[in-house]
Amino acid sequence: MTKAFSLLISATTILLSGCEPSTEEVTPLSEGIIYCSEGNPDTFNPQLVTSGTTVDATAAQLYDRLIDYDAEKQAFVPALAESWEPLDNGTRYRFYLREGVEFHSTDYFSPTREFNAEDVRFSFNRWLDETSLYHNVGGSYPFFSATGLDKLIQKVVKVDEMTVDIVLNNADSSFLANLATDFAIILSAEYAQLLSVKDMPYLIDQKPIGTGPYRFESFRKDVLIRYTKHPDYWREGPGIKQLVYSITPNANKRMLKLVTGECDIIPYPLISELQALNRDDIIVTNEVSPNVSFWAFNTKRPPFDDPLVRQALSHAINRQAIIDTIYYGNAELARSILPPTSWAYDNQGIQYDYNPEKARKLLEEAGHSELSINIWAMPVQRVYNPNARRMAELMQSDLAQVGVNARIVSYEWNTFRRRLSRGEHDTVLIGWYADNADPDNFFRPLLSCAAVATGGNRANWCHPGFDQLLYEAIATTNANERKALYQSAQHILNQQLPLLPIAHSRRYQAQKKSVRGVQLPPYGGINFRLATKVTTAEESEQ
Amino acid sequence: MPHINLYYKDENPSPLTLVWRRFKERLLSMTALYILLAMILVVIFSPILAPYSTSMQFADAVSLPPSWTEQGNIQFLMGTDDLGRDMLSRLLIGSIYSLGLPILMVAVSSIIGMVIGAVLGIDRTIKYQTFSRVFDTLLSIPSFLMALIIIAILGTGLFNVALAITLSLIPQFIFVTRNAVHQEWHKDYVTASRLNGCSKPYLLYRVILPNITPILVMQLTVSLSVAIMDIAALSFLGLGIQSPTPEWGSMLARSLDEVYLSPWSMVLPGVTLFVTIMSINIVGDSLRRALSERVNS
Amino acid sequence: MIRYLSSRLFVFIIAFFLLTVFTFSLNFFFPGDPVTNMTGVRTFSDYYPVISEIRGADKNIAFQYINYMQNLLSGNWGASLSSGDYVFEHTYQHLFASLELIVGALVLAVLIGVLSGIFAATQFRGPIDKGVISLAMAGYSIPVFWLAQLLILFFAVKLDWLPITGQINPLYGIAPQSGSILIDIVISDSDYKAAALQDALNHLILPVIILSIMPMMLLLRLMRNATQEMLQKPYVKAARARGLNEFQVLIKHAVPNATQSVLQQVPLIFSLLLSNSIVIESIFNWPGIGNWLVRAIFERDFPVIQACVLIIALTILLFNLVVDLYRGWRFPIVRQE
Amino acid sequence: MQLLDIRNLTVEMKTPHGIVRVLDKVNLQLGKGEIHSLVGESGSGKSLLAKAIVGFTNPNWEVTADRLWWNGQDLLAMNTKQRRAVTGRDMAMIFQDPYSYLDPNSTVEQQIVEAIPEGDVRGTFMRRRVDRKTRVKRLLHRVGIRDHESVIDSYPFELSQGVAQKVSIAIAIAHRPRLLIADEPTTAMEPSTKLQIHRLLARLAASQEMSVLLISQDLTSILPETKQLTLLYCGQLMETGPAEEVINHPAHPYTDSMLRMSLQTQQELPHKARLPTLPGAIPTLRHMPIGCRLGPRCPYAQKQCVKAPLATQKQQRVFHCHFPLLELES
Repeated sequence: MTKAFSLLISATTILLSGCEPSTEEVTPLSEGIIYCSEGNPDTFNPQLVTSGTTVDATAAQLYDRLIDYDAEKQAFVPALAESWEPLDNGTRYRFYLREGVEFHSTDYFSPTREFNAEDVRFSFNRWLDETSLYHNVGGSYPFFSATGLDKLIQKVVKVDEMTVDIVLNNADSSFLANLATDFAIILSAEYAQLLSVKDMPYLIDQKPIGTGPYRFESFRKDVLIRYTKHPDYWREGPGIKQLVYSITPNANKRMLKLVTGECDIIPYPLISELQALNRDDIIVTNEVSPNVSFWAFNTKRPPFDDPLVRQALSHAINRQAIIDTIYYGNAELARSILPPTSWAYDNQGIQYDYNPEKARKLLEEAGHSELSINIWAMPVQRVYNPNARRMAELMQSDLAQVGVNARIVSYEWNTFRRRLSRGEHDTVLIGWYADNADPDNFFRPLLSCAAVATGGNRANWCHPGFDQLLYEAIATTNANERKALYQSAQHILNQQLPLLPIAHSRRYQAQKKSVRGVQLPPYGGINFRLATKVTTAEESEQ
Repeated sequence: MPHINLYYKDENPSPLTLVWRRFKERLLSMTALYILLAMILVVIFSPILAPYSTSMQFADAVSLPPSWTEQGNIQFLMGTDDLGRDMLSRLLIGSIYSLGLPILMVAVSSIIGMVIGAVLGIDRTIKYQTFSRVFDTLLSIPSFLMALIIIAILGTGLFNVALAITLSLIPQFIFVTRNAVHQEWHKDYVTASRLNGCSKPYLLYRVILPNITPILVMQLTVSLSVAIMDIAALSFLGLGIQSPTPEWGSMLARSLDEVYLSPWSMVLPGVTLFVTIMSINIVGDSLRRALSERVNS
Repeated sequence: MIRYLSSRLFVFIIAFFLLTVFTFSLNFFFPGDPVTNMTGVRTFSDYYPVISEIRGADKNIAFQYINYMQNLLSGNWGASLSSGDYVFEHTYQHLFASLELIVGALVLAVLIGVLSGIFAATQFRGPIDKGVISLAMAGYSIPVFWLAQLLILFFAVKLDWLPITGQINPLYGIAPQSGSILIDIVISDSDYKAAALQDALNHLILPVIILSIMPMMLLLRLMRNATQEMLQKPYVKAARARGLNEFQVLIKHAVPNATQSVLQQVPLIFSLLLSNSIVIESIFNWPGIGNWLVRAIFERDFPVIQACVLIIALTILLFNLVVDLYRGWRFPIVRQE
Repeated sequence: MQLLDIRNLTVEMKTPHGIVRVLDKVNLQLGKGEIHSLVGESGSGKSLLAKAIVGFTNPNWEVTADRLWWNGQDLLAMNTKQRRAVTGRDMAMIFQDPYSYLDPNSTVEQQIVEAIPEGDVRGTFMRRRVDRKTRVKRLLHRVGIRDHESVIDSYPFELSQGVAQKVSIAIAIAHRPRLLIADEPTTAMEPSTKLQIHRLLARLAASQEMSVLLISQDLTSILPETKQLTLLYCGQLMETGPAEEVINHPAHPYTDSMLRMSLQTQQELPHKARLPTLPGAIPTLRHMPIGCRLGPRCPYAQKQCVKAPLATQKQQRVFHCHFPLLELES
């Protein structure tokens, strides 16, 4: 009894002594950055997904691409390919690869050779060649099928150890832009071979090997991902030793953790809250970002197969109120699916302004004076939509005014997307974030007939005329011609209205002042390649 | 003419009356009881009392503080939330889900549980001791966990949550009723009635029931506070009643995103929940106390 | 004692049997395919026919149950539907993480709750007693998730004393082995053990305190009522009349007897603690069983839900057994009942 | 000098229905080493009297007395601590239900050891333990438990009622009190056990020079060795005096009725004969008659009885009655 008692006492003293704040800076804390990400990655291979969370967590950190896109210069810059040239009227591209690029050396794989043409061939063939060994490992490649890249590329040819040719079926103006996206990453062919020998090919997406600035250390679902610095990185690497993704789905908690210093940097902050807090050790940055949030109608389901109904519902929504309350004014009302910054932008069509009277009239015209629908609201925050659930609540009361009874549906994110792909929804609040600067990126992955099959087309809308326009637009490299084609595409959209664009938001990120060098490329996730952390002492000097 | 009591006549109040007399003596318990009764009135009349509809959004009054603060507006007594909805109306209507629904759930589960418990209590065919021990042990699996399992089976939503909590409360009622009946059954006065040839239903309703009513009433209060807590906790976790339904727990959960912008939207539902549970607990505790005093005296 | 022990073990085994029957039947209640729910092998998988054959999906229920039990006891709890990991391997890490919180909270609750309960009993109906009891009533009634949020805002955000979520600052790089962070730090080869330990303790404080409040207040009230009741007992009065002072009377007679009666309620308190831990772990992102369960419900990951239910219930059953055995050993009168 | 000297002890109880006087000006004297029997039916306040003596009171009792002297010291003038010290040293009490007066969760040994004064135990640290144990054994022997091995480690609930009562006597006499108050120690016991306990008490009184105040419900269960006898009814003293005289020549109608009752239980009653009880029933606490509380039931009661009778002393005997049965010598 007394023994137990003394144990209790010592336990409490230990507990209490824990209260004292530590005074000295501990090294692992100053040599690492914690990024509080909003969710678990589905996989560690961005080829397999379109989800922003997975891309943020993997693409720029673990892997490199053949070429990168520099948003400032608005040009493609070399990465793993030192240079490239189009041949045969743009149906063949030759890439000269960089020498001396090391793959990650980890406790589960030690590379014996440097990066070469074999790796490029393997990486492309994985999603391109249905007969390749790894094609069926991990399932589908939604980005490549939605953009048609898998149909565009005929084959990847190894010219010599350090030269690769990519042969296209036809010339495509968006080809290079797609190559520069976060999805076209380079894997290690040697590692893949090793795994197939071990008969564990699936590990390639779970324990990744790449050439990127960080290498994979560990992953605990719902807790964290740990990366360490790649010591032999081929270009300037990070100034930190460790990068941790602390998985925090709750936006409010993310913000509080930033305040308490448990996060160094967070995505999708609650801007208004941070402003209310007014802390001088936290910086909120924002950038223009090519995105759109929209309300998609499942056109396969009646009554949403009737454009009249879709138009009526669109008139019922007070989008300006949404921008004021959900985005706190930090977004622009969307007039088209394309953001105004895009060169193909066009807003000459009909405007679906807030007009309950008209909405009711249109509904009666369509023969639906009483309507019961559901609104699926995604459970996560995205650049384009900081709070879909709340947006749904707003819309619910707007809809009630025109006699439409709306029910809000939400599931855990992965379940949500799975069921969405199956088309179980009536309408859904979701959005899109461009992967590259090409306007095509807003159309084909979202609204093409091909995207219906891959599940990217949330409206399940297949319009042959519209599809035709899209294919004509990518077949030509003439900018004016393309612009005209995209404008007519936007006109069709505006009339058919498979989805109602709501807002183009700015991209926000909040971080501690001590974190430097984190890049937010406009067409990609987050990039920690040059991230460093300055100590408090250094900070005060500046 | 005033009534004069000429004879010594010892009244013979029922056990419940005795407990009630003791209960009345304490100011605190009466206060709690009045609060509780007021809350129940609010549940019944909330549609009349609420000044606005719960989904009505005032675009020009978003995140308005309560009226007693400087920025407040008397139009919105308790302020508005981030979508410009009147807090007071939401709290009032919310009582239907956060208090009314639990009362209904407890009512249903108590009827079912008590009937089963009473039958088990007088049934002698099962080997009593072992059965009761095993039952005891299984009862210590928390009702919240049971509710979670049922939700995992049925999915979330108002009806499913109500069903889940109702089902999870039943075992407690069975247990308490059975034990109480069982204990009374062995007392001499029941034996005497049995020897007089009373039928089992008669025994149960006329002989045993009056004597175990206080215990059952106490269990009702305990279950009610558990039900309120469970439904709020489930909604808070996002597994219960979903917003925009103004259930207090879900209001609390959604308020977390604007704690700094509108702290009242977090404080008000919390305080309401707290006061409700507290008054139920005080009533329950006073009952327990009155009960033990009656037994002791 | 032997008889008592065997009877309690018997009860435990029966309860365990009923529990497994329950979790087994859950497979059929959950939406979807029972074999998938049991094993985590989806119906469109190549393995499904094989697994379904092994599990005897077409045989009778008794065979399936026995098969289920064999798998259960040999640690084959299926694979998670959402991550594909083997459930059993992750169960104990989550369990230990939970136990870390629960044991901490229990110790704190017992320490403070019992001592102040006894103290309140000695001041029966005095101002201190009334104050303590009102406080206990309030503490017992406060919704735990609300309290957690208030304390987070105050201690973590406003005062910046304590961290909010997780077990430790992840930059310390402590690899999870047992799941209990304190143990993991001790067995790790980190160069910063002391700092890591301190950081981990900092992370423990808030959830442990919040988790402990409700059981603490309950214990306080129970202990105060029981001690007070014992102080009225004839043998206590007799001891007083024999000239024992109030402290001796308390320590030698009132407290042990009060403990005996309070111990009866302890399983109830423990189950309350566990159900609160589900909420608290979710709030604090603590990688324990409760958090896992809630996520699994969101993700409809039935093998994991089942494992969590089984583990939580089993923990409670075991705890009950231990408390029962302790009572029987320390208080022989209990065996007489 | 009397060991215990009580004059006009009054105990008032606060009840929800007002203050009730449960002991009304009771006198009691007790000499060294004498056995004094206190007899009264239930509700007579006899246990209350005993509890008032040892200070075993509830907060809602009000105890007043002209004199409550123990060995020349005024117990009422002491504070709780002093009083507890005195009673703890000099007095002990045993009760009707031994189980409820023994801690159910301590062994017999622990409970007896606790009662042995520290000063009695000899030797250094380790030896003291042994010494304590031998003392426990000796005490058990003294109360007539020969089989101490099986008893010493038992818990109270494992003992039979007789043994439990013996244990509580052992606890009571562990510190060699000068007064042992036995509150109906044998009620509801088997006759043989009853006899054993009675003999034990008588022997202890004789051998230990210990006074015994034996409280019982009727005259049949008083000790033959009783020297003084006191009868209480409803909190009022009826009669007190040397046992033999009181029994042989009862002065009070109540004593007479009690005596006849006890005789009657030993003889066979004729068919359909009336029981020689007093008419009526014992009044409840709330409805105490004024004056002589026996009044409404007394066969000899007259008008005067609404006033409480004063004490009448005749030699060593004292009784409170307006119409005593005994011829009074003027």
